[in-house]
Amino acid sequence: MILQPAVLALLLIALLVAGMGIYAGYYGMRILGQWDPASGSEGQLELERRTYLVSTIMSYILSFELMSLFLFIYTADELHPLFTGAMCAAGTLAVNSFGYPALIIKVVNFLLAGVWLIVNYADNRGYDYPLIKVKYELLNLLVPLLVLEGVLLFAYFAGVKPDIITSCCGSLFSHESSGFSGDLAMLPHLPMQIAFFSGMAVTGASGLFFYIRGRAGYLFSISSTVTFLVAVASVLSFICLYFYELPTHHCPFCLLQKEYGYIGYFLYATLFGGVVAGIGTGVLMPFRKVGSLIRIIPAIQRRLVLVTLCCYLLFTLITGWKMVFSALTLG
Amino acid sequence: MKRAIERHLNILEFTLASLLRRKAKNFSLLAMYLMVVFMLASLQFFVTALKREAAIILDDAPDMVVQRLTAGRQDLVPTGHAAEIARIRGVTAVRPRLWGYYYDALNGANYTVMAGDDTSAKTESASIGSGVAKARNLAVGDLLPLIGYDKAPVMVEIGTIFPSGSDLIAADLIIISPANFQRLFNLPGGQATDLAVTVRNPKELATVAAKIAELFPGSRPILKSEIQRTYQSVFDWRGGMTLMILASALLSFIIFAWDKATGLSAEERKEIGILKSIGWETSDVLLLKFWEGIVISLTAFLLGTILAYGHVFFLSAPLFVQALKGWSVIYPRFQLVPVVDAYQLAVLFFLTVVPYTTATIIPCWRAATTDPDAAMRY
Amino acid sequence: MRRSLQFLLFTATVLAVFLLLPLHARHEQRHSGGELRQLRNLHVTDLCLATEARYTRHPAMADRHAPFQEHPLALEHFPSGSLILPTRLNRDKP
Amino acid sequence: MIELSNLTKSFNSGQPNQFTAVDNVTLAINPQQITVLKGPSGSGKTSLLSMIGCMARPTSGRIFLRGVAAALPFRQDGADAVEITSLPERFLNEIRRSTFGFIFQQFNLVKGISVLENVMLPAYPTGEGRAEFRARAVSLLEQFSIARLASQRVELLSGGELQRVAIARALINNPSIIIADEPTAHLDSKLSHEFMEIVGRLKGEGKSVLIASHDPIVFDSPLIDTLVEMRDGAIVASRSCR
Repeated sequence: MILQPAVLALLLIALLVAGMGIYAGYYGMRILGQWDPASGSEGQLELERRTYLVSTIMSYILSFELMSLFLFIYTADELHPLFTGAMCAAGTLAVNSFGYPALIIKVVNFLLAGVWLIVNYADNRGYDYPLIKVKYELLNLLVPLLVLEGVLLFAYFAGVKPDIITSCCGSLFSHESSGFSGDLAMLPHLPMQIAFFSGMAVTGASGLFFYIRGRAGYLFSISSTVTFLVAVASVLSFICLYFYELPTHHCPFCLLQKEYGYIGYFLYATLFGGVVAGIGTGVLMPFRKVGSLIRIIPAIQRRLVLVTLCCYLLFTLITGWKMVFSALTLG
Repeated sequence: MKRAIERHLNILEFTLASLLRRKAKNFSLLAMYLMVVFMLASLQFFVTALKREAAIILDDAPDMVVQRLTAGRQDLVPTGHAAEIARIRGVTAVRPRLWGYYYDALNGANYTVMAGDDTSAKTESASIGSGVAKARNLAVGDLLPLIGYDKAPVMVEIGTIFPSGSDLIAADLIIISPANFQRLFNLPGGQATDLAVTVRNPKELATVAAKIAELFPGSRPILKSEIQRTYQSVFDWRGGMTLMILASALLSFIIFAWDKATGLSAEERKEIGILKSIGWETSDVLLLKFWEGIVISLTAFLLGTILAYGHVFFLSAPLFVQALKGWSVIYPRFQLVPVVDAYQLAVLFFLTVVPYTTATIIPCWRAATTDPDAAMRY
Repeated sequence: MRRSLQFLLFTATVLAVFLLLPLHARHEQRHSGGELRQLRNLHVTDLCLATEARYTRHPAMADRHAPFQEHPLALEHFPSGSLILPTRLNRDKP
Repeated sequence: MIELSNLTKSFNSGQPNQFTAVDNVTLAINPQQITVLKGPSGSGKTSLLSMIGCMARPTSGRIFLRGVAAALPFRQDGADAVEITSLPERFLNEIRRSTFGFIFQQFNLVKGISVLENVMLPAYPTGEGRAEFRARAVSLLEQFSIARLASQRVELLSGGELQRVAIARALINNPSIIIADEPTAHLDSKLSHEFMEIVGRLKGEGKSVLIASHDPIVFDSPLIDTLVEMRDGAIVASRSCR
């Protein structure tokens, strides 16, 4: 265990988020069980008030998750001198087997919290609480994940001891290494580039189609999600190479360092923002015909699509610009 | 968009008005918050700056220092060892060092006395740190009488006084010639305090250290990396403890904040009732409370950090002086070079603002869900 | 001016000062260290943080027993001794 | 036009101290008229007003608002009436803010801030530009000839001034219905008459006014159009005064 202020801060946030999650989840269960919009009883009024609390808590959780996600990566980056062999966050996270799961679940929780808030926003615009069940079932899904995140984070930091010999990003994300991350880095450049750009193109086309015609929302949502995954794999496989201008350095974290102008924060922010809005569009699809939302959801969806398109466009532009002007040329 | 901004500005307007109306309560809250942030930030700034200073200074430290231990105590090293160590492969130079402590009975100060290796200087001449100069009120050219082992005075003439900017190295130093060092302490012949070893390739340090330990079983080699690490964790011992104490201060502050937020006065409760009755919605009141939290915590955080910066780097951390100084008579002036980065500030933010915000969510919600018709029932 | 705008202006000013801190720090770092550099040839092993006890004046040179040598029965009792971590060499580890 | 049908409000339902404040009330309130609810304290007037004013939800029964629906961003199946009893709080609020202005027995002004700010307070969360509603507030103060008090704190005002500030505040969002709960309870006769005069003026401007009172100055006033008598949560008599 390393008693560093940053580690303390991260653990504190994890604790608070899990605590708030459980609290919100408890009332979510009560709302699911006792909800009766037709009744004007005091119990129902009380529950309706609780929905304000739950949505306030969730928006705090979302912002805490976002901030602590970056703090987590940055801290991992900061800690690397303590470990022999680690050269950036990649090595620090590999110190024990909880590092990467904690990171992944942090990302997942952030995405889910974002989607929840989108659904919540739509629900609040309808006068008869149309999505209340969906919303709180989603919350029940999210709460165990929030708790799991806290547990993983504790397990990770508890198991971190200085002077452990670990692998650095060079060996973790290299062609020689086996394992999932190595496999991702090993993906051949050209097919990945094709996959990446065609994914972006399909998302863009379906997004525009949806924006104009209001149809094929599922297609757009799925393609934006798939494109997100492809984009993450592409960062590992070829995008980062252009930023590092090294043909073998596949680390997704070094992008966040000062040497590269903190460009990573911007890249990942566009990617996360885009995919949250993209998934949100799809999640709202089944409720387009709900009476009180018939005019509201399409408007929200159009805005979400616009967010996704802008975010992905920025990401593609930066990537493309770097690919054209980088000193590195891949064969 | 414009409407949303107007709404925020209008509600912020009312927030400020209502905060100012309860000056005593809110300023005491702000002051406590400010104190907590200030202490945490000062400690962070102080320790990080010290670590950086140490890293720079210790870059010039000897590659390795070899001591001799007798019965667990540091003992004098025969200078003969130096020649043998110099023969180890990879060692480029071995320099016996002479240094020790001198207790000044006049003012109760401890000085560190070192034998200089500058042979060109006069034997009577000495260089002293600014702390010594201040403690004894000395100027260049003055004579400083030191009492030798046999009570015979050893007079040295002040040749140089190190500038106060070098206090972190030299505040209590007195550098005199080896001959004077001998007159002062009467070391047995052919002995040194320890040996400073220079090694050609830093990677061989560990091997060389192992060889020395094997060659002279009583010896204790200290590597430069170990010295550096000592200083990287210089305050970890109680620094962690202090953080814990401050954390408990933070905790009690949060309980205080929770209490303030929960224990709405009757007047405040009535006020929120009025707002709700004239058409404010729960989310409007939540926004009001959100802005209240922002105003308090942002002001406290920003001001606290800025004050801490001034305290540590412009005023040389007067609040930490008592803790660090202890019974020292000579105390260096901590003219620390500032070290602050975004990461440090972000961590501070997380440690102070996030818990406060979380602690106020539920009380705020409770206040915001006052019945709108409560105002009609007085 | 509206009070809310006044507050935002105040916060923006304080924020600007706050953001200047890292810049000021970097500037200071670039223009400092001259006086320390003059003393490089002393090859010091320790920082002069506290002068009351030899194991806190030279923590890197002191061994783990040093605090107890001041007096056979004394637990370390110098105030600075409670702040500064005793040295731990690699080989001292169990 | 407000229609109440079988409206019931009970508190602590299911517990031994259950208490029904409004019991099965059916009533129609005409637009652009002055309607007075008369009855002793505890007769359910205030509860009824708070349900009509979208402050509280009835335990059972329904309330329809006609003629306001067009102004709202949502509508139920194209009808011009809005059934407000099942709406969530945030929608009730929107209706309340745009449709109703309230005058309370205690005036309920916020202490420590100026008269002008008090008048503007209901407009804060609407997102309207400050300059716009400020101008409206100033003209309201002028209309009630208290413009000179604009920057004064409300603690320093006399009863009559307080009352006029409260009326100005009720009018800031340009509501079509004014609801007043025992407005004259803390006023002397002269001020009470003055109040009724103002109410008459409001009616002349096309506003509907709904007053709950047991003050003869109010319910015997020649200005009122309808008098509804309540006792124990139920309506005992309702007659037109024209």
